[in-house]
Amino acid sequence: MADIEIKDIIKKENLVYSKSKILTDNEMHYCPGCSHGTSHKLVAEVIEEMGIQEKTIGISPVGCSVLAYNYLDIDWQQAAHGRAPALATAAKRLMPDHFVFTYQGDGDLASIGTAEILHACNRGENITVIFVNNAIYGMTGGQMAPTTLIGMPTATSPYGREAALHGFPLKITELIAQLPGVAYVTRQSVHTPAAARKAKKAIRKGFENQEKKIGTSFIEIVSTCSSGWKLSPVASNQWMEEHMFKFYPLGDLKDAERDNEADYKKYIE
Amino acid sequence: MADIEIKDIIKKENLVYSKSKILTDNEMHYCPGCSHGTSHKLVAEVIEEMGIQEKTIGISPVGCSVLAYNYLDIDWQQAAHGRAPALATAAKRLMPDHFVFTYQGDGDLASIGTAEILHACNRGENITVIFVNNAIYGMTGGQMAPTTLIGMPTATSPYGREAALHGFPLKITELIAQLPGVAYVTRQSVHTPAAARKAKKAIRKGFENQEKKIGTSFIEIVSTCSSGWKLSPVASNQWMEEHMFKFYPLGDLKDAERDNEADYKKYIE
Amino acid sequence: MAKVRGAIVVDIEKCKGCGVCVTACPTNVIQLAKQVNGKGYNYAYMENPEACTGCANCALVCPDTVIEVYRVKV
Amino acid sequence: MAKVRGAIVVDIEKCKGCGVCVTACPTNVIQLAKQVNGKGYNYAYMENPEACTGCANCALVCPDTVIEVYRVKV
Amino acid sequence: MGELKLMKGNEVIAEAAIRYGADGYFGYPITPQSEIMETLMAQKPWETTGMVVLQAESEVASINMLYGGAACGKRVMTSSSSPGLSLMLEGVSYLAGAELPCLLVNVVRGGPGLGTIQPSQADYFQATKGGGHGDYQIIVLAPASVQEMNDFVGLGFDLAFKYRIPSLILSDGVIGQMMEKVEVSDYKPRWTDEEIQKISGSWATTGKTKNRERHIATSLDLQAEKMEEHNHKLQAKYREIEKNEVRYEEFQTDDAEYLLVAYGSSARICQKSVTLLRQKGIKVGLLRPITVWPFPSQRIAELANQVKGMLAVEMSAGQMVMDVKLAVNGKIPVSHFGRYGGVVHSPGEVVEAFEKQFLGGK
Amino acid sequence: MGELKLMKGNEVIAEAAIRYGADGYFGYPITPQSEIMETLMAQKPWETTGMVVLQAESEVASINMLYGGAACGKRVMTSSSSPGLSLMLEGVSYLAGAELPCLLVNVVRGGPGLGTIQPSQADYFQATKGGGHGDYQIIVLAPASVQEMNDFVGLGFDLAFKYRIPSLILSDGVIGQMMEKVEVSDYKPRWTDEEIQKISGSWATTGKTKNRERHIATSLDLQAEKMEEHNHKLQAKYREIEKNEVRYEEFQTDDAEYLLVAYGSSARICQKSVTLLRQKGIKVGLLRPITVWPFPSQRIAELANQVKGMLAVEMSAGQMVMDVKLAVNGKIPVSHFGRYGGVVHSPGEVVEAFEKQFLGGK
Amino acid sequence: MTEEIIIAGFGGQGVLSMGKILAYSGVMQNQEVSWMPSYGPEMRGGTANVTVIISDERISSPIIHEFDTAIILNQQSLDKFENTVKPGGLLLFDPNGITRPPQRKDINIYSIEGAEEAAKMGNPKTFNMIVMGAYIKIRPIVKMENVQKGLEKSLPERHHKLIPMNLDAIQVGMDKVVKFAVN
Amino acid sequence: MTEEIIIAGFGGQGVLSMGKILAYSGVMQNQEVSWMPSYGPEMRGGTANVTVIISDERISSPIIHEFDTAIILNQQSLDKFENTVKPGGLLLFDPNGITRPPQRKDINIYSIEGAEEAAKMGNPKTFNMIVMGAYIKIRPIVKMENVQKGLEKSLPERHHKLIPMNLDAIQVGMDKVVKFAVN
Ligand SMILES: Cc1ncc(C[n+]2csc(CCOP(=O)(O)OP(=O)(O)O)c2C)c(N)n1
Ligand SMILES: Cc1ncc(C[n+]2csc(CCOP(=O)(O)OP(=O)(O)O)c2C)c(N)n1
Ligand code: SF4
Ligand code: SF4
Ligand code: SF4
Ligand code: SF4
Ligand code: SF4
Ligand code: SF4
Ligand SMILES: [Mg+2]
Ligand SMILES: [Mg+2]
Repeated sequence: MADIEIKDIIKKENLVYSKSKILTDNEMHYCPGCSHGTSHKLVAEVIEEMGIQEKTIGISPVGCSVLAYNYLDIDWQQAAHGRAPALATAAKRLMPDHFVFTYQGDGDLASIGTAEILHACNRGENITVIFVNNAIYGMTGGQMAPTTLIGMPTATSPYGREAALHGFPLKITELIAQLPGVAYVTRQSVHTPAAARKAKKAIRKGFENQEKKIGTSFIEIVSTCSSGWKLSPVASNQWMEEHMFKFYPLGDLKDAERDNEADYKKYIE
Repeated sequence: MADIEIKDIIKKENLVYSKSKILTDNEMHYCPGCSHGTSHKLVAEVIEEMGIQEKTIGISPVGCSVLAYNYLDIDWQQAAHGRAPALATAAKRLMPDHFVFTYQGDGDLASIGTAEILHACNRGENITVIFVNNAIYGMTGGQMAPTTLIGMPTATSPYGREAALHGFPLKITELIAQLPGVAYVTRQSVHTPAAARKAKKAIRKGFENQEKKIGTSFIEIVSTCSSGWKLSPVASNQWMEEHMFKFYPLGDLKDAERDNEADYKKYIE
Repeated sequence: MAKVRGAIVVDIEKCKGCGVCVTACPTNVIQLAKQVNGKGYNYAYMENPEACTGCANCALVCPDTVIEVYRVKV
Repeated sequence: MAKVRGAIVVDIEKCKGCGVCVTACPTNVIQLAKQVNGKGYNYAYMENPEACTGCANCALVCPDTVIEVYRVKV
Repeated sequence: MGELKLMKGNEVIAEAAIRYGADGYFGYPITPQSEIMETLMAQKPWETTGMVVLQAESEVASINMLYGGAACGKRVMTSSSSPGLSLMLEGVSYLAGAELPCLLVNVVRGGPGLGTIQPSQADYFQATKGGGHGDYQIIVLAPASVQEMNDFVGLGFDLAFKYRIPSLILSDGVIGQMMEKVEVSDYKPRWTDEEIQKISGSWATTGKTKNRERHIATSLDLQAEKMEEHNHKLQAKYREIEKNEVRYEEFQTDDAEYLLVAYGSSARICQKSVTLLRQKGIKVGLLRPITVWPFPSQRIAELANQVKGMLAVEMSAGQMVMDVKLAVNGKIPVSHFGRYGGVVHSPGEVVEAFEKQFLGGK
Repeated sequence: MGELKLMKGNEVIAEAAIRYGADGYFGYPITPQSEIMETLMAQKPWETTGMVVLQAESEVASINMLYGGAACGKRVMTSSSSPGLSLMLEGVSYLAGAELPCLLVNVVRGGPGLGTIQPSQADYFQATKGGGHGDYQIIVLAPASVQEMNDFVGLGFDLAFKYRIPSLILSDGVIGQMMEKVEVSDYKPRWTDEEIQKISGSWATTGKTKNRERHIATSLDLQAEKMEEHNHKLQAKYREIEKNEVRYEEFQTDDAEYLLVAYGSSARICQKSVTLLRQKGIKVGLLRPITVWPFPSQRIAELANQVKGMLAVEMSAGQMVMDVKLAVNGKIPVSHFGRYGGVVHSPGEVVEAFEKQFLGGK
Repeated sequence: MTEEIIIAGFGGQGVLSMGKILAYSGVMQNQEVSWMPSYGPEMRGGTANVTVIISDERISSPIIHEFDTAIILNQQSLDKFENTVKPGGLLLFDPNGITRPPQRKDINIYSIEGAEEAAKMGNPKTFNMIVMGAYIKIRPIVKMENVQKGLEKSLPERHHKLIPMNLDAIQVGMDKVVKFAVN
Repeated sequence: MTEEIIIAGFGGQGVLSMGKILAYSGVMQNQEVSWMPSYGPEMRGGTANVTVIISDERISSPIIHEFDTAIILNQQSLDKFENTVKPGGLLLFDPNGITRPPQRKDINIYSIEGAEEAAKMGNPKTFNMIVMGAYIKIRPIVKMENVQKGLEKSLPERHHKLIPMNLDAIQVGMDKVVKFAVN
């Protein structure tokens, strides 16, 4: 080993990674290890790198990320539970040269907000949707979400989700991918460095698509909720890999540009 | 030609077709030629033939068929706009040995009621859904529905539906077909005798599925709305054949029983 | 070979003159009347009664179910 | 061949002791302290500082972004 | 005599529903009342009494599930907190219009908007002045203890079926979250269709049998005159309820020269304030409306002849105070005090406010 | 001077919005007001003024689109009728809580529930007593003519931006569906971001520039004390509006010995009733609240010193009458008359009701 | 002067637009007007009616239950509105499809074969203008020049070429209206 | 007798269940009790506190701002609640993690090394019972037999086997609590 001392490494000029300027100094209220923190960071880095802070409007949901506006130094709108896509629709149509994104949990997006996300996507609103799917209602104390896996115990399915009683887990992303208004649909995670890097690229693509005006970009981030799952953060990541990824496989579901799908053509004829 | 006089044919004992006893004597308020009338009749005939009048609960929507309860002699619940599947969910779960069906228009089911239909189907409620898709809001005077075709003029898309302005037509039935809770999805029409016979079979199958408790049955009836379309009833049928069927092709989309799809298996493992 | 003959009875006052039955009849039995009923509709009637086979096509598609069908083997 | 050496600075008072960085570090640099910070969390620190390559993996996945990474070529 | 337990207000709602023989619960999580559904799910009543419990996709779905279940003549309920109740109002108006009995629970939190999740009483207008559209009323019970959270489940259902009307338990974060001793009722069997019919008549959509006309649960009539007739029928029912079902509690009113009027958790606090004021030699009493609709207007009007002034105390910017003023009709001064937006006033603050208002205090 | 046209109340709302320079309309069809969106879609303002017009998937989506648009500082509006408004109430509470300016239109129909599509005034409580949850108010303008349907679009937006508050035009099926002469305004350009800022300050989410803090449109504060502070701010604003923005019209009140109080289409009818009663020699006047919130309580209190009795006339089972009673505070008798559920009373019926009430008439 | 009119018939007979043209004509001669349609799902195929008030004074209630004039175009409307005409008022009807003709003797009753004349003109769409012509013949409350202006205002530009035909139809109505004798 | 107690610490320290067991013990000796938790998203990982009132009389307000006793388990809670103890009241705290110890001289202050003792017992979950033991040693407001009954009532059946261990922990708390001297 080269014999350099730590204090000589830790110098301004050697800094290779630090907090994005888009992240504020507020301490996040999230539980230890919560995927929301990492997801916020990636969005912040994309905004910083694209230099679009002055033109970006974030829409926060009702869910643990309701206070996202405390953490990213951009203009924010705090939406009613499930309705972020409606806010985003209006904001984007009224300010078409701005970047508008919603940041929503799975209860917010796939339960109470089903109609709003589906119709915004179906209209092909030129927005980016960040969908943080932790298969549970984190904020309210760990109740079942539409995305909760079969067998998974939650506060409202304490003996595990049973299809007959509670219905099936909903792959909303797969449904969204079929809408002609949607340009880009991908499923990512942020639990490892490699995953986080891929997720960041996806988020960037989602924002860049707004410039291209090719329709909605929808980025699911399969996430953990250690509090709701009642596991440690590290065990949560492991559980996610083993169970969540099987049901919610990572990867692109649709890339209209890449696939050169002029999808709407078949609709217009 | 055999020389029998008409008055000799028209005798009680020669009667081969008359109004189902499940249909009341109330005159329907529908416009001339409206598909709702024919669809009502088929449902009535199925109920009569299955002998389930005493065990059937109909849920009428808000839409032209809001008054369906005046026409079928069964117990009815009149739902708020879009919410029929929620009513049906409760009615069926509370009276599991009854037959519960919703009867909904496309505005009701595919616009304001998107979340309710999607989640009822996703829960696999043991109900039958009759979805009358006339690509328009009939009752309120012919406004655009989610199902309105591109280019189709309506009161709120007077220059024809444009995707950029109004979004794309929504194939909600295709989305529903993918939900594991759903047993049977078919798309029919009632504009010709042959079509009507097929549609009736489909409706019967939908009701019979309730006895088998295999999940939701969803029967779309591609329909006309001569008032909304501003065409004569006969011209409407023709326009439907030429334009609607291309976009909404008739036939079965899913038959879990036939396909022997134990669909939910892949969810539970 | 036994032939079938049919006939229909339209409840004229309830007919809305939509013409769907006219199109549905395979043997062109039905026409819409020049006259209107009390509601102002040109109601359906058998223009060619002899051609009716009692197939009930018309009755099945009639949205208002105002047609009764009779059939005999002759 | 030029080698890289790295180091991280954890904002101890803001660290929530989730341990995600520990798992993320390819060279096992990080551990959680036995002691807790003011919020009661066992914070992260460099247990094997020499092994750090400054790859920034830990910082990238830290949900609270409380790690800064420094790197030098030696 | 039921069992003695220490339970949260929310938990006891669930427990009482099962024991009372409710047929179904449909709800959506929201703080501070999620324990209601959680307790039900943990108890699995579907395996014992047969009660259906379902987590709906939203409050809009929940209330419309209630409509479907209530129309079948079943004893169905939901619970939520303020924003969730707002989403239910179209449905509540439908239920009222179609005269369907059911039980709603609002564990109120601070608003407006997303507000805060702390206790509040600012949904009084919504509950009593028909937040939804059209002229309608629902019965509103305001529990002031965990015991009443238990008792009002039964009372709410009973009144709902007696009058074919929705009942609402108007609670708040204090009563929902606190634990107290509570005597829970014994288990009662669920009603059969026949029993329901005996109690409330033949109207439910249980399937049209040969011997009766079809039943229709609807709030629609396209003919204005018929709709007006229906409205007259509803109004007559409301007058009847106002006559029969007013409930309130008095605390040291006999010799009172001033009156506090407060409901729910605010009334508990005021009880202490009364004690504190009486320690100072001021003769104050407390009237606690138990039903906030129908409101005890008549009793308040009577007391207006006895006391020199009234202070309405509620955790809101001033809602119930309007009903007090309407009852008093100018006879004596009526004031309002209350912290709000999620803040709960202390007994001492009430005392101060009282003194300032009526005794020219600091 | 604008152009003279013969238009439906609903149509003129659309026309006025375009001419006034509104930025966006988001709505969902419902009788009796669908002509508003239909007129907009036919006019294609996006090709001329750049105004956005969108048919939303529901009223819930509409109101939340308003939130998104209003937060951007744009002049956005929606319209609906009674059941649709009920669905919007969570959103309205959010808009009020986040202090976002916008314009709502309710063309009221008979309720409760699905009710009927005929005219009604039974959404008064919902509009003025915060149908949604929490303590909030919105400005409520009640037009009595097609001309006022035109004028109140501008006035509604102006007040909304002046106070950062939602405004509501509380109309009904009569005013919405009838045609009258109307002088429509001239075309005004839409506001730029800078103009909006000048009028209402820097708060809109238009993108965080270097020289300012980020803007956040939110109604949330998890700390109850801060939420209470926010509520105090809201209440102070409401008191301010009550001081400045009360609007009403008087008709033959100078020598009146009795007073009719009525708003909207009911007030038109009552004008005729006043004439009929005066023909009989009875000195009756009419007070028409133009703003029903803030309500002209003070003027009514003054008139209570002059007249012998008041009759509140509204197409409801009795809603506004409570505000009249609160204003009168027991000084003189206050009664209510109104047909409802979709029925519109005639001038003669009002006369009869008046005579019965105050002259011991038949 | 105040004239309170109800026009009632089937949907599709042009009831609402006749009312609108009348009202616009009133506007053109500087009068106050109101036009209040029946509305509801019955618009579709069922009956339709509209109340038009033309007056020199500000109009208070646009909804009234008694009329100076009833213009009646089918049996249902006749049944419903015959008794709402004020004594001494006017009832104008098209006898086509009428099986129970009007009975009142205290009002003035006229008839116009609108449907028949429209068929003769080769354009069923002129029907409502023929009826309107009949009406303003009997009650010349609006001047022809203002009717022409009313037509211009109420029809969209692209339909202005139809105005001469409409004016012809009005003339036909004026010529063909006849007094109806109740026996 | 009325005892008004606040128990405050980190989420996960067993604050709420300590309060519940105390309250249940009160129920077991026929007293009136109330248990009012702080609630909110801060439950998750943040601070938690609960107000317990045990009284011979009916309890009016369950929300109070001054306490007879404060049981304090972390620095934040100490900062927040030290001044809410009534003069002459009791403050009991665990010194683990406390950097700014209590200062008041007008109240009785005791300390219990709960975390340390729990670690010694080999079971961190006994922490809250040790602290409770310390409390009821100083303020014997509930009898041990009732505490045992309270434990039985508040723990689900399947956890009843843990009761002896909990009783042991209470004993440890009773033994180890010491008076804290403000200097
Ligand atoms: C109308 C309404 N219903 C319910 C709630 C309560 N609520 C707050 S957050 C939430 C669920 C959040 O879950 P999710 O969207 O998955 O976000 P997470 O917390 O898991 O990130 C619910 C139901 C609310 N605030 N408003
Ligand atoms: C909450 C609410 N929003 C809107 C309406 C108005 N409305 C009545 S029917 C209808 C649409 C009906 O269209 P569809 O469901 O397609 O039925 P159709 O009439 O075409 O059969 C609407 C929007 C309403 N009654 N309630
Ligand atoms: S509850 Fe779950 S989602 Fe919410 S902050 Fe904690 S870990 Fe994250
Ligand atoms: S409007 Fe359309 S859907 Fe409604 S009755 Fe007429 S034809 Fe049928
Ligand atoms: S289908 Fe029926 S309603 Fe239509 S014309 Fe024929 S008989 Fe008449
Ligand atoms: S029964 Fe058959 S043949 Fe006879 S009229 Fe009807 S369709 Fe024609
Ligand atoms: S920078 Fe890389 S090597 Fe260094 S501690 Fe972080 S993850 Fe480990
Ligand atoms: S990932 Fe961040 S918060 Fe978690 S232990 Fe490491 S430094 Fe601390
Ligand atoms: Mg979640
Ligand atoms: Mg439709």
